[in-house]
Amino acid sequence: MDFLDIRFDMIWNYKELFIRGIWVTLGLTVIGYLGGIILGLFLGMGKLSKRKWIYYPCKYYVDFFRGTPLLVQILLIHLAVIPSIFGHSLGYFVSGATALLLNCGAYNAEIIRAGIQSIEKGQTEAARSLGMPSGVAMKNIILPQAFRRMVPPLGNELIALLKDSSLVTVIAANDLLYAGKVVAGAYSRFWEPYITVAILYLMLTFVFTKVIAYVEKRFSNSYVPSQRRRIFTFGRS
Amino acid sequence: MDFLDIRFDMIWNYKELFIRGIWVTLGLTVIGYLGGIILGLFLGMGKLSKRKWIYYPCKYYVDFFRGTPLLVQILLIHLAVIPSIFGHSLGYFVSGATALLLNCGAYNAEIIRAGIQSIEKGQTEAARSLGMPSGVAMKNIILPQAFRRMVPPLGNELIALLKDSSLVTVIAANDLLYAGKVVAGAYSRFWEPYITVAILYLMLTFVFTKVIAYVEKRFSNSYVPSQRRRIFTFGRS
Amino acid sequence: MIKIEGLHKSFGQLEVLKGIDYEVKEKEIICVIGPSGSGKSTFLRCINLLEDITDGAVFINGLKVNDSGTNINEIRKDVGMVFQQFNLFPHMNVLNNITISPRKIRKMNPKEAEQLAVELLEKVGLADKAKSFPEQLSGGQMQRVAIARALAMQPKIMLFDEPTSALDPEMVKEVLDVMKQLAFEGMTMVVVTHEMGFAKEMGDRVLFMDEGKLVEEGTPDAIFNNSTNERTKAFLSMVL
Amino acid sequence: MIKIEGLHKSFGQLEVLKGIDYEVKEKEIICVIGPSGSGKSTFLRCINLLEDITDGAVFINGLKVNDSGTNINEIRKDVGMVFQQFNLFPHMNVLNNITISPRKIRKMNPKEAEQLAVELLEKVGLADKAKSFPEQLSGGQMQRVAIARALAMQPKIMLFDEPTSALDPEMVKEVLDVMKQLAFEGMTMVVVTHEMGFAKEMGDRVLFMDEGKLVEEGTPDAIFNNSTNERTKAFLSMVL
Amino acid sequence: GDSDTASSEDGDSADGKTKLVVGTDATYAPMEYMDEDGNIVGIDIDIVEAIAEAADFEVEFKNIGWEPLFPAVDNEEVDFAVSSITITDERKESFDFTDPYYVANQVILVPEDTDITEYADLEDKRVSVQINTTGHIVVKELLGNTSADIVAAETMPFAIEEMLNENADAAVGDNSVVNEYIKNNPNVELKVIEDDSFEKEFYGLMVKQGNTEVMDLLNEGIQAIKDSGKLKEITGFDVE
Ligand SMILES: Nc1ncnc2c1ncn2[C@@H]1O[C@H](COP(=O)(O)OP(=O)(O)OP(=O)(O)O)[C@@H](O)[C@H]1O
Ligand SMILES: Nc1ncnc2c1ncn2[C@@H]1O[C@H](COP(=O)(O)OP(=O)(O)OP(=O)(O)O)[C@@H](O)[C@H]1O
Ligand SMILES: [Mg+2]
Ligand SMILES: [Mg+2]
Repeated sequence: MDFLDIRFDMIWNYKELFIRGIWVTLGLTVIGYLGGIILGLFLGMGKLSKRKWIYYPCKYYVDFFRGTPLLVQILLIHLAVIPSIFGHSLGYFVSGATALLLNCGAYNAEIIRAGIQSIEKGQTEAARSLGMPSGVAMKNIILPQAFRRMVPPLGNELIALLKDSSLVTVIAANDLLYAGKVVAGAYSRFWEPYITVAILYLMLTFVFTKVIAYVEKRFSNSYVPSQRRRIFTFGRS
Repeated sequence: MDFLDIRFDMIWNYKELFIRGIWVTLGLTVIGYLGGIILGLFLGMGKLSKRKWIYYPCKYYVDFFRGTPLLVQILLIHLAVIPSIFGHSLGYFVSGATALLLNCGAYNAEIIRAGIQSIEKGQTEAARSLGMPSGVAMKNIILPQAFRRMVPPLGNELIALLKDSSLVTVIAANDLLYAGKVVAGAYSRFWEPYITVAILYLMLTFVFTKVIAYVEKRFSNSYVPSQRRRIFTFGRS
Repeated sequence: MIKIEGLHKSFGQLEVLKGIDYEVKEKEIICVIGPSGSGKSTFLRCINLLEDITDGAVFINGLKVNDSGTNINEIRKDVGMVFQQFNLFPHMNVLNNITISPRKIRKMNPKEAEQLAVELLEKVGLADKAKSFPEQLSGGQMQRVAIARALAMQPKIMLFDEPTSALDPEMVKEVLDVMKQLAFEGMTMVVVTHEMGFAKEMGDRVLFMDEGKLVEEGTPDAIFNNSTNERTKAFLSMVL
Repeated sequence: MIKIEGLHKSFGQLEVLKGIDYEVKEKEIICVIGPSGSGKSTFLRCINLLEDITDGAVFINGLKVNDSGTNINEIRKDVGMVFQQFNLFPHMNVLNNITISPRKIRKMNPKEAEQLAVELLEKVGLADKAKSFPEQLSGGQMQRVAIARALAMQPKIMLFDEPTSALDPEMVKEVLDVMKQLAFEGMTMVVVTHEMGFAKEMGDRVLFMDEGKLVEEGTPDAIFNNSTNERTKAFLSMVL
Repeated sequence: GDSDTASSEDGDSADGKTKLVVGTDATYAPMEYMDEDGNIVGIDIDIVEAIAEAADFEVEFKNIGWEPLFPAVDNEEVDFAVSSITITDERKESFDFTDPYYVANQVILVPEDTDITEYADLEDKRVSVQINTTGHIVVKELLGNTSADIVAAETMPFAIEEMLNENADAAVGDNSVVNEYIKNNPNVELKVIEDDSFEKEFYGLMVKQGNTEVMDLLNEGIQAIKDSGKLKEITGFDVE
């Protein structure tokens, strides 16, 4: 392949594939992430439970999903788990989103567990001594404080998930990397499509990083509202 | 596919592929990791440099490799970079190890940078005021202390790399996951091969986790040697 | 009002409370003194079950606290607690710190809860701090908010665990003054304290604890001036 | 021995040293006093270039320190420095703390370096601590090791930046005693200190700094007892 | 209709024609691949469309990927599969196949300067194939099931690239795909070796076992386009 003879026209010809790829990648990331936070919340709290029948399933779940490669999980879910449960595939998007969600949930569980554990015991005790049942104390007192400490690691997790979503390309999901693979296969040229894919991912991670930095700033330091800035201001402010 | 009719004999038939797969996975992980630590050391120190022509290349390198998916990097390196440089492929192992090494280097760079920065300024000042040139101070005073603080995150990175090494399967590397894929394809059965692969990865991560926990224990708390344990004792001790 | 029978508490192997019997009557001010590690905090925390009780029983208003049939959250509504470290909720302003449990637990409507909070803040002398956040307050102010917060549940009993020992000396008085006012209003109180002045002045009874046991109890005068117990005398000679 | 000419130092916009001229002669003990933030540490740190010099010059033994042609590491061999926070190397035992720079910089062989270290440890009264690690020492012991470590490079000048202010009171004396011994042996010393007793007793000259300027300098007697400068008097009335 | 669950019952289109969902792996130019607008096109696709027209049903193509294609048929996610699937005895154990509609044979693609002349020469060589295709199967027969000299790439273009990059000495694949590659890359110096030891292969449409309804419909269509010459028009040769 001649290094100097760069043909980005072939990217242009397939631009729709790339545009769809960006949407699929974003969709998988967002669904996997939001689902992963909800799942992680339950798993994380489960790992804090004193009841063994809650604790152990949560622990083994987290250990399994953190102990095996995401790629294996994607293949298992797409080719074995979903067909076994539903009798047929539900398509790459469902499989991909499910695998990312289940995986992300395991990582988020550890973040959420650590965040909850980082809140001083006195906060729970104060809440309980005011007569709050533990669920009420968790929801109103512990989680709002713990959430702040979770923001930075949850931000990292989002970036990681964005990049990991590229693995769904192995189950023929029409994500961003898949677009690159199709072009590479069609023209037997590799620099242009993969560099394009890399740049598009870089742009996505850049945007995500900026958003996360904003959110982190918003939730840093002080709880005093006057010291906080608004992230997005619409109209006059 | 019938869930209850499990046929692990087909795994047995392909056992050589799985055994080779374990070795390839381990080889890629170890080479990628050790190379990644050396590379990360240079990059991490480069990112601490005040000289812009050192700082910026290191920063952009790290940003690129942390901002794009490893899978894209593997494909780029195997199909574009190495053929462009050498005129031909050097095989999946070289491509895979290179990609893992370059990727791991970027992540380790951040760990190493943070570790070095975490050492109190007074240590450098004391060393410099004793007449040590900055290289000598870095090697004898800063790095040995920083290393201790890097052990936990570097341990996490090793586990992450072990799992990430499964991505080389897309360039037809004979790694552990590849063995699973070949069996799955040969029999059109998915539960057995992928569960086998998952269990083997779980075992590997388990072993790695234990080794890391030992190393962390060895390097935790105190510098006073009598309080430390030996990890491995050979013969009488 | 509070009845404690044969209270034992162990942390693992360590027996911290070794059989305590006591009865607190309505409107009494009980001051608990004793050396560090003697189990004073543990004693207080067993009363509202912040620590599981290993053996024995605690009754509040005749209800057994450590009974699986008892709804501990119901009992805690009647028992306010103030901690050494204040434990205000840092993510809520003073008003919300005070109104959160009336709203969530007593299902008070927000308007009513706010009115109650404003009254309580006036009582503790912090009417102007309703919109402040804990991090904007001094230690003494935080502790007074903590007292107001506990009062917002309209408890019948208040437990204080060294409420002034995390405070700078100049802030101790403002907190003790609030506690005195509460005492005058007839609140039943159990106060673990190192402030011997407060114990002498306000205590109806003083309990001296040592090594998990109730060594001596009596009026402040009996304990501080006329004790014949060697351990009590040794302790008092150190702290007075 | 040390000559300072028109020394200016700024951190960004903030001018911390506003033109200082001074000369330290051989075997002199110079004590630098002044209020917090007046620039004493910065002054000391400029001497061995731990801070870049914004303007002016520092000469040590006639060599200009802030000159691109000067090998600063060569100069630093002659200038020992002791910090407030000790800054011992926590990952090395006391012996290695002391021998590391002779071995690495003076290329002394390990045996020789160890012998030197043992001598120095005897001098600072810590011969039995050679194999201890910093975390096993008290503050006063750590500071004495730090002094021994600086002496191991056989410097001609020693700089001390408040060497006793991070110490518990009972340990101050053991460190000051070591410093006094050094002074008797004829070491040139520049000591930033809050220990006015040491300054009075040991100082050949006392420098009073305020707001980045050398306000007054003279013998201890002149500064402590006969100063006519208002700022000096105000400062001394506060600290004495 | 709901494209996720496919069957002839619920897949009827508005004008009453049966609509069948067809799975494929669109990475196998020229047989089936994605054009620049993301449409699935190719020789196989043309043939299926001709069959559909002849047998009067509608088709909707879904890109499933090669490996997932088999469970997709089994699970009735698709009604049948077209993807250059060779009819083999092994596959017939799990699936039903229509009458053959295409004849193919494996060919060996090698660099022009190679010493390989026939299939048997590959025995001590590295050979690239598309993973889990017929090419992979025939090479496994020669080199062994678990040979490390088989480079099994994700797609045929990638397998050829491995050979071009000298990661393999030869590539083995279907004649149609290999010929297409050579057509598109006239400058690349390669040659194609045909070998009689490769058995002729017949492509069939793959249907879930026992689904005679779809099977009959497809066979009817295939017969019709064979008779009408339409098939020859598309492929350029007859299938007996
Ligand atoms: N959660 C716990 N786990 C184990 N031991 C505990 C725990 N809480 C308290 N202890 C131990 O119980 C003993 C009594 O503690 P407690 O806090 O009740 O003492 P105290 O009288 O309140 O002391 P202080 O005046 O220092 O607050 C101590 O030895 C303490 O170490
Ligand atoms: N690295 C730095 N960056 C910015 N400002 C600094 C820095 N180091 C010192 N300063 C500022 O320079 C001024 C003088 O500091 P310096 O430490 O020299 O004072 P000092 O006389 O030693 O005070 P102290 O007695 O508290 O040690 C202070 O206002 C300080 O905040
Ligand atoms: Mg206590
Ligand atoms: Mg200073």
